[in-house]
Amino acid sequence: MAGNPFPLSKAELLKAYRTMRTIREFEERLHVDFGRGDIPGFVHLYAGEEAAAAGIMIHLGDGDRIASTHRGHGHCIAKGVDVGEMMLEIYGKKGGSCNGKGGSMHIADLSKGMMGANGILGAGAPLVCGAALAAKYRKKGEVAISFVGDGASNQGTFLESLNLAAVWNLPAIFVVENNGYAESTSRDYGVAVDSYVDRAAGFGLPGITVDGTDFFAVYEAAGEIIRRAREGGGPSLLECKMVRFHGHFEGDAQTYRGPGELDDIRANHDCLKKFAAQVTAAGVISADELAPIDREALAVVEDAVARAKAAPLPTVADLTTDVYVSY
Amino acid sequence: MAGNPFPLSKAELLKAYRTMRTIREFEERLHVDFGRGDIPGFVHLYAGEEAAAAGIMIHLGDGDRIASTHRGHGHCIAKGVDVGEMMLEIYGKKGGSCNGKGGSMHIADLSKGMMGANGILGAGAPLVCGAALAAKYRKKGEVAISFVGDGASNQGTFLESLNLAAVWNLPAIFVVENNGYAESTSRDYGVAVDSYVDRAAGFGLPGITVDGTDFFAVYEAAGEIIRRAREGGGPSLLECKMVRFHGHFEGDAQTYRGPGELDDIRANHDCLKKFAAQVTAAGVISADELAPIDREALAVVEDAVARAKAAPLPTVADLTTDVYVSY
Amino acid sequence: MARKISMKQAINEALDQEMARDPSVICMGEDIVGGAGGEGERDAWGGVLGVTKGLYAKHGDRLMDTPLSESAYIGAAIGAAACGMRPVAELMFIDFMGVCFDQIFNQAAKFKYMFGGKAETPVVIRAMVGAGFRAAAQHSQMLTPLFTHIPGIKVVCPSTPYDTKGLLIQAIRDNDPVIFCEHKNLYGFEGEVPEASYAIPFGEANVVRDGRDATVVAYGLMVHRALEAAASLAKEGIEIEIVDLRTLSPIDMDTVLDSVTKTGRLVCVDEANPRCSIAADVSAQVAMRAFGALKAGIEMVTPPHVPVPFSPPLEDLYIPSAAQVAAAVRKTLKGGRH
Amino acid sequence: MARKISMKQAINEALDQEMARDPSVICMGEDIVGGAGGEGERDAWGGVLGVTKGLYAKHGDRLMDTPLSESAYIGAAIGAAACGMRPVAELMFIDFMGVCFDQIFNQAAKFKYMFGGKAETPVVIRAMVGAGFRAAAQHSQMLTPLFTHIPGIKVVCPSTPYDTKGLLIQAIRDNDPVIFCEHKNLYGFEGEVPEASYAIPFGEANVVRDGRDATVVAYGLMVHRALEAAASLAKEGIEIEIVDLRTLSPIDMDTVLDSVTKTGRLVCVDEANPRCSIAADVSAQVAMRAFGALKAGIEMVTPPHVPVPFSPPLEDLYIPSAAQVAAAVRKTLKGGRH
Ligand SMILES: Cc1ncc(C[n+]2csc(CCOP(=O)(O)OP(=O)(O)O)c2C)c(N)n1
Ligand SMILES: Cc1ncc(C[n+]2csc(CCOP(=O)(O)OP(=O)(O)O)c2C)c(N)n1
Ligand SMILES: [Mg+2]
Ligand SMILES: [Mg+2]
Repeated sequence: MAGNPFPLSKAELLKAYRTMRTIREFEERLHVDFGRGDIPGFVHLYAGEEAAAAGIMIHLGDGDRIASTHRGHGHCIAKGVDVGEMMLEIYGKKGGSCNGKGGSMHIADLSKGMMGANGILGAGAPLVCGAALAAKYRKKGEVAISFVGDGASNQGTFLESLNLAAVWNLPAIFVVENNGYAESTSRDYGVAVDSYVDRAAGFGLPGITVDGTDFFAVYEAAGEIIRRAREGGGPSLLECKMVRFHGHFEGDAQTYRGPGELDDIRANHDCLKKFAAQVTAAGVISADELAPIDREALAVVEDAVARAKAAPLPTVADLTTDVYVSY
Repeated sequence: MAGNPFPLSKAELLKAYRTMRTIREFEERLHVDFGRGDIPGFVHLYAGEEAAAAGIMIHLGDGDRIASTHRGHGHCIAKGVDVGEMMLEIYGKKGGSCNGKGGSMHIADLSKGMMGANGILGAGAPLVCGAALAAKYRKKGEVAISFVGDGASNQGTFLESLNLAAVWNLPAIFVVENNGYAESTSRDYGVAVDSYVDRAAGFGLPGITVDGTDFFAVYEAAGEIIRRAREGGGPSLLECKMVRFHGHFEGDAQTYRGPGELDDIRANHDCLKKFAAQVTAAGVISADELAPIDREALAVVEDAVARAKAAPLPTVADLTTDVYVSY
Repeated sequence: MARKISMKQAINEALDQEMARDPSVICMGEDIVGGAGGEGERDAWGGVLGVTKGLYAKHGDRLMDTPLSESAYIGAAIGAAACGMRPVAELMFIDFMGVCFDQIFNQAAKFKYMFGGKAETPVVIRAMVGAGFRAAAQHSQMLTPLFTHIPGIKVVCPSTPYDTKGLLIQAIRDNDPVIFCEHKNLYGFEGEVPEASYAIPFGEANVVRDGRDATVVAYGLMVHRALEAAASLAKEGIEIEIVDLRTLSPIDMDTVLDSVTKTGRLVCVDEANPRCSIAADVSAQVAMRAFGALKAGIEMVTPPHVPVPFSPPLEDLYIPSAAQVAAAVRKTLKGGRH
Repeated sequence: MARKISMKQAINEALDQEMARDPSVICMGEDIVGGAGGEGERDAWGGVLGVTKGLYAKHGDRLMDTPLSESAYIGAAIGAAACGMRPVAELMFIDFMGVCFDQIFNQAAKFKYMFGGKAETPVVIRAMVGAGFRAAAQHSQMLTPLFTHIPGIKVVCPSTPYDTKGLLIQAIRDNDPVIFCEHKNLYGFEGEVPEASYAIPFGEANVVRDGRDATVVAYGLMVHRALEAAASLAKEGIEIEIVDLRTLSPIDMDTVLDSVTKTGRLVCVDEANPRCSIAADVSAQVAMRAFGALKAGIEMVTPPHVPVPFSPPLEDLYIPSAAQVAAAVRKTLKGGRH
């Protein structure tokens, strides 16, 4: 394909864009619906961070496992979890990914290799060591990836996991999604080193930092370390520097942000805008080819919301099932 | 004092030697008495590691706090805990440091700044952050020191504490006592990096590795980082490479050691022999001046054992006291 | 009538007054101030639900935001307590205890005993408990039984703003480690609270309603469910006595036993899961110590033995209701010795 | 007569047979092989008390030594279980649960429910429980109530080598997370154990002694104390029925209730601290569900509500004795309805 300077085919590029756009529409819609009082509970939006999920997950198949965070919608969508079931779940409805029992913070789909969003910071890292260990026994070249925020990177569970993965030489990858904040606290208050690469080095892991709002930067770095892990080369850490468009959770007034910060990140650090600019500037994809994807993503989300609103709620019979496999 | 090439006065040198020799006699005696069946429970001996405790604690006063490990006798003695009370405690007797309720793994004396041996690996590190925080509020230039083994350095509690101390710029020092083993497992299996200095760097702490069997190397490195901490310069990590003369605990057959290893460490890495050789070679202290200290240390320990054996056991009235300050 | 404030304000006021009174009181926790290291507002959050908001302006750096490392900072609070401070550490949600439990149950709780009585650890750990927030299985648990099982810690769970202020002040002044459980669904609940400082002693249950027919023991949010049940039962001519435990460890069994001796019937209400719960604990102690007074089988009202579900109708079914309490009372009234 | 082996050997044999039978069974833990990375013997330890010794020679790298990071490796066992393996992770002493409890109670225990039934987590966590080793407050606890309180995990605590083998095999084959509690003071206890593989279903208590006068419920080491008490009581003409719970979650209340219905008297013996204990749990359930059958107040025999002391005479006083069990039985026999 002469004239395509990117390491992906046009079809792959369009797929990546669709993933990111679907996440964006999903999250922006939740923002609106939460504001309206339609959605119960705590909701943490991934908007602004889409390039990381998309740039990493594009390398994975269903046999590769990921463990996500409280801010998990983007990871789910990029890993192939059904958007309709996710929306049902967030609305607490029957037929949701977790049949309404989990909600936003616990969406999982093991058949897609998605081991769950998680309400406990850092908790996914040990689980991913286990998934990677299972992969090692299965010998099919599968990998497992743990996502963690900049703040959660200070959890002992996460830190222990870096060492365990190194000691056992696991096909495990630790992605630090550094969006600059842990709740209202600046990343620079909570972590005393500038770079997560240094932290990884302290455990014997190679690490790399990329601009997490640049899909291609993420794509390349992730591709390299995933390939290494598949080939038995062991674990790595990938730091994605990124921005979060919304508050920590819905309802957060965000007064801790600097003046003009939100305008700036929306204007200058929007990964979707960046991607569109890159592919159109290179002449590989035209704006006209992106527009229908935008419309389709919106339609998918609107359809999901409509179905979620219409769906039945779980009933008393659901309350006591699913605690054990056998009683 | 012309002709003394050491950074300590002759009196200080003799004191350091006495500390180390007392620890050695204490531990070797426990080894014998445990073998005889006189001592209940788990006993982890510090013999071979004395230079670290002595070289660090000589810089501290009662207002400086330490938190120790399961292998805590040496730290206690060097921090000034009464040897007689320690022995009573290890024998489970009334009048022991903990009135018989704690035993070898829990000897504490807060009046001496000794916050306790600890049966939980890594647990002392958060406590020391708190002691250092208290020191910071008190503004008297006190420091707090956490000891941790090479194996326990993989505990999340310890790792989190490195970050917390850095973030809060605490007068806290983390001493990794690297004796090459965690139980029967080699240090190189459990930790994937060669140096703890790298691990410290990953959290933003300066670190330094010394030969922990060389009293003077420990003394100097510890002095430097303790001074820095007292002056508000923040936390550091000190790795002491050392050897353990006995098994992990008493009763360990040590088949995991390489051939000739034990002979070698006793012959060539005995910190007491090294110290004696250094001070006598320099002509600062003669062998004749050390001998009485040896005899006195032995006498102190023998006296402690005799008193411990003769002392009364706790009684039923002691069982239910000391749970709460107020009921 | 005295001033009415919310439970949230009562907590804020207790902290404020104790910090003003005693310079050794310090607070720490994740975003308890908020905005640390950033370019925007400091005190941007005052805790995830704004409970500590405003304290930073008055007490400055004696409130410390922490990295997201519960073991390290809860442990630091404990260590500082053992060195003469009176730290109040916030664990945010009690559900997070699993990442730092060792510091609480093997360190703080055991120092005094393990060290032969020679240590004091006056630390308070504040944490939100309870369901009803649509926050699902990892942010909605009670977990009070886990702490109550451990000797050496004290466990408090107030039901009103008045008790909250007085018990929190006592917790701070108390020389033992205290787990202070704040029901998130009571934060907005208002009640009369004196402005002056006061402490409510631990181990004194509160008879919040007198009645002759049956004793209902509860704590936290469940006290309110019991009161609702009482209102509807009264219409049927049934008068229940409600004992609000207030502190679970120490527990005031005397008040419970006195009440059961009077009424002869016992219903224990607990928002914790049933197995090895506070409800079971109280029931067992009564079955042992006041068996002769019992006229009928004891009833326990708890959630089912399942995690907390997310979906609102399921969560509402999960939490014991006034109707369930009333039904249990009616059942024990029908029961009797054969 | 069948072959006699120790409880330690029974565990080793169960692991060996299951590893041979099912390639997805793997074992991990600190020094469960021993000698890793060193120049001496591999399989140098086989666990801190030699329980897994010899398995490495047969199953090689399916037994993995771990760094001293319980959160990471217990969590890894759980994660691997969610991905199709059947890991058996050793926590060494149950007292260490505080550094890794989140992975057990918020992850493993809740996956199935939180994920709407779509997950299975067939992990076994083996841990030593109990006092008597002169190992003091942080190495001697029971802590069974903490796990039993949590829905979603199963809790097992056998009293004999026979039960140990059968229950461990069941634990490994079971598709739910299991905490398998091994009483360190029973490791040397010998009993008849068939060489062939067998599984004992969960939730089936064992009536280890028939009796008409009172029901004694116990588990683990306490079963032996109850048996001792039975022998001395028999001399007085008192015949107690002893129910060995074997699994605490699920719990076989039917067997307990049947026995109490027959005897009319209940003594619950528990080596855990009393508050919110297994003893309290069983007592409460009986007081609720079989009140009419009770002829006298329930008795509980537990340690005092204190940490485990080090000094041998204190520790011996701490652990419930056969004499205390016998005294409790006599007391409930004297009691009666007024
Ligand atoms: C163990 C634990 N501690 C605290 C919390 C509360 N909490 C939820 S999200 C969050 C901030 C996380 O920040 P970061 O890891 O940077 O992720 P981000 O929200 O920025 O994506 C906190 C403190 C939790 N869920 N779990
Ligand atoms: C949390 C926890 N895990 C495991 C243990 C069991 N244990 C006691 S000492 C020890 C080895 C410690 O090795 P290291 O830290 O190197 O110290 P050393 O014994 O060599 O001084 C282990 C695994 C424990 N006490 N606490
Ligand atoms: Mg963040
Ligand atoms: Mg070591």
